[in-house]
Amino acid sequence: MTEPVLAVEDLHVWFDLEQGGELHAVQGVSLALQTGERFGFVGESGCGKTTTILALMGLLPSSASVAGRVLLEGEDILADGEESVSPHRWTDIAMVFQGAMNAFNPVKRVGEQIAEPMKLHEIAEGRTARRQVGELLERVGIPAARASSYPHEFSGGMRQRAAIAMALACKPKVLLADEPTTALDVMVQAQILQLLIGLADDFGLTLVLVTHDLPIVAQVCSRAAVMYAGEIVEIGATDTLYHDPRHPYTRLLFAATPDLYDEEPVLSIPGTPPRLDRELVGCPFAPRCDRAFAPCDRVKPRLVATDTGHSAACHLNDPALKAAS
Amino acid sequence: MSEEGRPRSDDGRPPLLEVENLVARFAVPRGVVGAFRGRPKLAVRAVDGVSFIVREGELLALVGESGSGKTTTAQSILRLVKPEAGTIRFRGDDITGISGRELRALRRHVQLIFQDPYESLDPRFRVRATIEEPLLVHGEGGGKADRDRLVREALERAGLTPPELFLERYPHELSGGQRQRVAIAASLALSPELLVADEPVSMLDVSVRAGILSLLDELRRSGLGILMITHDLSTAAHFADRIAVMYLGRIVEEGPAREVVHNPRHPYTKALLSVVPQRDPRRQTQPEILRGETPNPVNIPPGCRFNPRCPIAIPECRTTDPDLRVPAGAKRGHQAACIRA
Amino acid sequence: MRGADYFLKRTLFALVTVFVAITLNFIIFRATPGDAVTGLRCQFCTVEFKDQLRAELGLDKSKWEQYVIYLQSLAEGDMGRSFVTREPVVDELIDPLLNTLPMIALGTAFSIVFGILSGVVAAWRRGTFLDWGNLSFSLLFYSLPTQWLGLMLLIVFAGTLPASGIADPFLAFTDPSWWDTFVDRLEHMILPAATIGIVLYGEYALIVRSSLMEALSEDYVLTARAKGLRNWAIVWRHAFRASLLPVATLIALSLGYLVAGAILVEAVFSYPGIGLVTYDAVTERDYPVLQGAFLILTLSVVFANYLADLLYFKLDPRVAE
Amino acid sequence: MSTIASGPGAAGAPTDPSDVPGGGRGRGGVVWSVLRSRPQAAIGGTVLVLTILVAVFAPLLAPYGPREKVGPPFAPPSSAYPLGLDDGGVDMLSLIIYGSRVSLVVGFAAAAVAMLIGGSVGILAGYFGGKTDITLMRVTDYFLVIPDVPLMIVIAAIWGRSLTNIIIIIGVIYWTGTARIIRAQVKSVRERVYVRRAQALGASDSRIIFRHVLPQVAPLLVANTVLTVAVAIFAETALAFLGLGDPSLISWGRLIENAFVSNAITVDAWWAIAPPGIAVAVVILACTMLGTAIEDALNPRLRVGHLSVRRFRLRPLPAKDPQ
Repeated sequence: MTEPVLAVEDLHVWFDLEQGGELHAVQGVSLALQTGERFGFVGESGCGKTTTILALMGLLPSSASVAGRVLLEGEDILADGEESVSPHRWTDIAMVFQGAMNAFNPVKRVGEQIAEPMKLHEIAEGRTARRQVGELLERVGIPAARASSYPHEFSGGMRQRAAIAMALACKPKVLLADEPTTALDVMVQAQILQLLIGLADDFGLTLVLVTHDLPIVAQVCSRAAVMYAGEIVEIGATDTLYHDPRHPYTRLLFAATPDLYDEEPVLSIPGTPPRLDRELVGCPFAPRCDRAFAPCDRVKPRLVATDTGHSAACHLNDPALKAAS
Repeated sequence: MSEEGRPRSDDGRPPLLEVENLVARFAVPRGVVGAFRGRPKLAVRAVDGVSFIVREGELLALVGESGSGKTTTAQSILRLVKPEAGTIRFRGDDITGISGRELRALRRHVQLIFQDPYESLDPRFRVRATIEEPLLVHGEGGGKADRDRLVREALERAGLTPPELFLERYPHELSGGQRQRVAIAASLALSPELLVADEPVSMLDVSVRAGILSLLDELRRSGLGILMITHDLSTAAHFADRIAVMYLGRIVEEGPAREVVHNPRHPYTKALLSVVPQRDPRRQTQPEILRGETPNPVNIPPGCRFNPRCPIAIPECRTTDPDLRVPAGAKRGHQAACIRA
Repeated sequence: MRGADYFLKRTLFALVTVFVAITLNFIIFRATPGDAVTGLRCQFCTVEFKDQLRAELGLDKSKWEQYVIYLQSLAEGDMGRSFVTREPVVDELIDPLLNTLPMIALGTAFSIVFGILSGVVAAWRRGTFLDWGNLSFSLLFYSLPTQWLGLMLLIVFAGTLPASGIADPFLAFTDPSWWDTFVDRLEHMILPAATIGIVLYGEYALIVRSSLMEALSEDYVLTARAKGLRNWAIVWRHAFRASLLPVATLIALSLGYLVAGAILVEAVFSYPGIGLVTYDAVTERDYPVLQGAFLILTLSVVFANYLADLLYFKLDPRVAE
Repeated sequence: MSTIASGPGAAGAPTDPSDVPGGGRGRGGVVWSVLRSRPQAAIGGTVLVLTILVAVFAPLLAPYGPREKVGPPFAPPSSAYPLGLDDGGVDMLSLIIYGSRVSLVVGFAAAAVAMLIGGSVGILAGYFGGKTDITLMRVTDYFLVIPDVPLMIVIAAIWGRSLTNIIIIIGVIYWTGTARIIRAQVKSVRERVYVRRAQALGASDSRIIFRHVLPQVAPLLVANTVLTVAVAIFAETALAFLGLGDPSLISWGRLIENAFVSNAITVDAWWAIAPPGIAVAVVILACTMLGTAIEDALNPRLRVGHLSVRRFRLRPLPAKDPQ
């Protein structure tokens, strides 16, 4: 295996709470991404997926503290905090934000905002920059002449396309996309997803897609991580995750997602996720799990490789524990 | 959902809500200069001739993209928007033009469930007050004790048991799913006959959606008619008896859920179905992606409104505005508005 | 096209406001108990004089006729004559207005420049000691009664700067150079301008701070950070530009205050501007002058607001929608 | 609303109901909770309460009477008269204590008038929208553009200078800000789903206004009224300074005027000028601090900052639990 383009080792994020105390939003996330890979983060709201990818770019507010390493081609970009991460922003890792409606400054022209990072990172200036902006817009399906439009003159879908063009301005290696299609219509969603897949293939981009929508990950990504309560509970090929899940949460999450042609009953998962502002004991999913057994309340399962070639954090995969109960 | 419990035919059950040729428009402001220059008055034709029926014990899903007019249709039924033309009948009575007392009476029987459970409850009202409100507004429920009983019953019907656990709580003390259940309980307090649910689960986490949808399904079984507005075809396929697909203010295809999903007849429905992502990574569908976005409902194309984006359009489509009809070889009750279907 | 619409609407609004102000001006002054002449106070205000005035003002005619006459004479630039000096009101007002403008401009320029600067710094360094200190000072200045601040400055700078008037009366005898006259005028302007400037400074700094803080919480600021922009570039190139919108509106609205400030400040420093004329007219119950001054002050605020509307159009591309 | 979730709770994460402490946004506790949680508000509130107490118990607190000549004109501060004497030989401290009464009465009463007018206009315009809104807002805009102090001067000069007149004049002029802010808030509340739900339910407009809308805008109305108190006190000093105050009453504004007219400056009697101004400034400062603190607390936007000089911190990895 070649060296991963982006590796995360034991990433933790805490937020100071206004009323005192702190919230352990990301609790030891590790993963490695290969060049050109399309990887997905799935989970419900509050599971820490967005915080995780914001942490990769050091885009956390001042109330956050971070531990762990983020290795970009072997270099720890979080080693010196803001200082060490800022040179890599947009040139190596770029991002498409959730709700592109607000990702653009309403009082500046779209083209200007796409060209801004080019100028900043000394990639192109003046006429060259304008030409490149035009090319990028055409590539995402917007006429180059629209560069002089203001964001409010674009439809939702176009704004999202423009946000993608902006993310590609400095030819990054890794593209993070946070819920890029939420609030868009199905047809526009399909257009955007197709565009992202095409771009990842054409430019050899590593695409990290964050979404709460399992079918999107299933259709777009080859590998994915399922997050719950700030940790990865299962990670591996999307195919295996669907056909042979080794964590009850993954299985139940798929079962809760209606499918167009599958007529099996859709089931909800009872209970709510645990609060992250206090120490968790045992498996965080145990209270909602349909197969929890003796050790789950006390012992926290680690993320270990399973026989299917992926990893899950569940005691059910430990034959010794299972036998003992 | 299992096959059995669904009424597959539309016979026998009396119609609850009949909508015929409903039209709703909003004027587009043209400004001082525009008026001065004699610029034509424009209107958004949000709903442009929509007809459908919801029967007792039936869940009809109105599916469409934003701007298709599905929400305006729902609001017209509750008369939150004034329809410009067409008739709406509830239990056979024409309710299109009613006002005052009659309208208040109608609002007892037809209840709306909103999309956003984080916003649809007054943050200052305890659960009890929220569910009591409809009773107080309509002067129902008699004395305090009676109201208390009705509130508890509504909570239980909405699956919030035991009621004591929830009665004195504020919305911010509840999870999203619980809030949506409280909203549903409040709509049930007046024992309505028709529920209009506008995207009832799209703001909720996946893990609790099924619970809310199953609750609606139970209510349907108990005899309520439900009109569900949604953009999610998968949800509609699982929980609806019938699906009506809307495009630019018009229903372009309508029929039993299973038929519409498995044997779509209208090219728009086909395209829409083909782009719905599926859970199974191995089942890669060949998405038939339409170019561009839904056009502005101010400029509805002449002829078939779908023709500029239609992959199978023929010259005739540019002139003929097709009506809903049963295509050849289709099952009973399945209609599409396409001359090529 | 949409822009033309906006332009037309704002112009219409300004014109209607002018008309409303003129009418209000008429109504208020005719709604006096007794009539405008009754309360007149001056040495030579005998009963005969007052009756003569009444006839001159047409107070014996019907209100409607009076209104028409009022509008007609206003259209001809005639605001009547001062009760006290018997000079035309217009002549009484023009010179003072020309005296006031540079003084107010100096004070406003000071407050806008420093208010914006310190507001930006405070928002940017939000939550730091710098922000805290800035906030306290702005709040404090904002809370000081204008006339009182003027008096305090008078006490503090009593020996250093001229305390009243607009020019040194003895300077004229020395055949001053252009430069000497300029310096003299400036020296007389400093204290009143500083009083206005300090009070407005507090207000502007507070407005800029909160408006910028709001802009800094917008999502595009996060985008700008992700793009690798340095903090100052984000503040300057993205947030500041967007935050100028509410600031422009609020500054325009605070012009009403400027007028009030001018009256109080000119009274304190006996600065012969339109404010002092107003003050004197109030004391002497010289209604024609008061009426004229009120109209001019209102028109200047309406005009400034109109300019702000046009500026807003320049600043915000969305405004035409 | 910010759509990028960058902090805890930003995405409206479901919370475990059993863990959330009661109260919170329950019955109208916003103002109270702001007072408790923000030192700025607590200081402002305390100062205001103390000033009100001083005004109420003025006869008990003041060492001398408000018109009592106790020494030579402009006697400087001494142990007997900590703030010195004015031009009539009256004790400044006593004057300040008595003056608080009129200043506060004008401030609060005028603010109440403004709140009534502005609140009603704002609620009607915001709730009913359409033509009602356009008409009311036009009127508000005209009022907003016409310079306030000259208008007050003119009205006061013509209508006479009794306390009631002054209160009404100030109240009638300063309702515009409240009306605009309340209207904006009501407009947004009206679009809230729970209001639309109540409408769909068939609830009457008055029920919706009083049960849903008013409680929601009440804290903002309070904040605004507190800010208007400051403006009203300010206006009173301006009117009094221009000789348009009620001549029979002592207020802080009148004291400043009196010092100016009696040429306290030429005799360097700073003690006759400084104290009333400071008293005004302190009360205005208190109102501003309290008012803006409530406003800030109601504006969730100001709490998220994507940019800060302080950055996220790095910390060592937590120790692994032994397993």
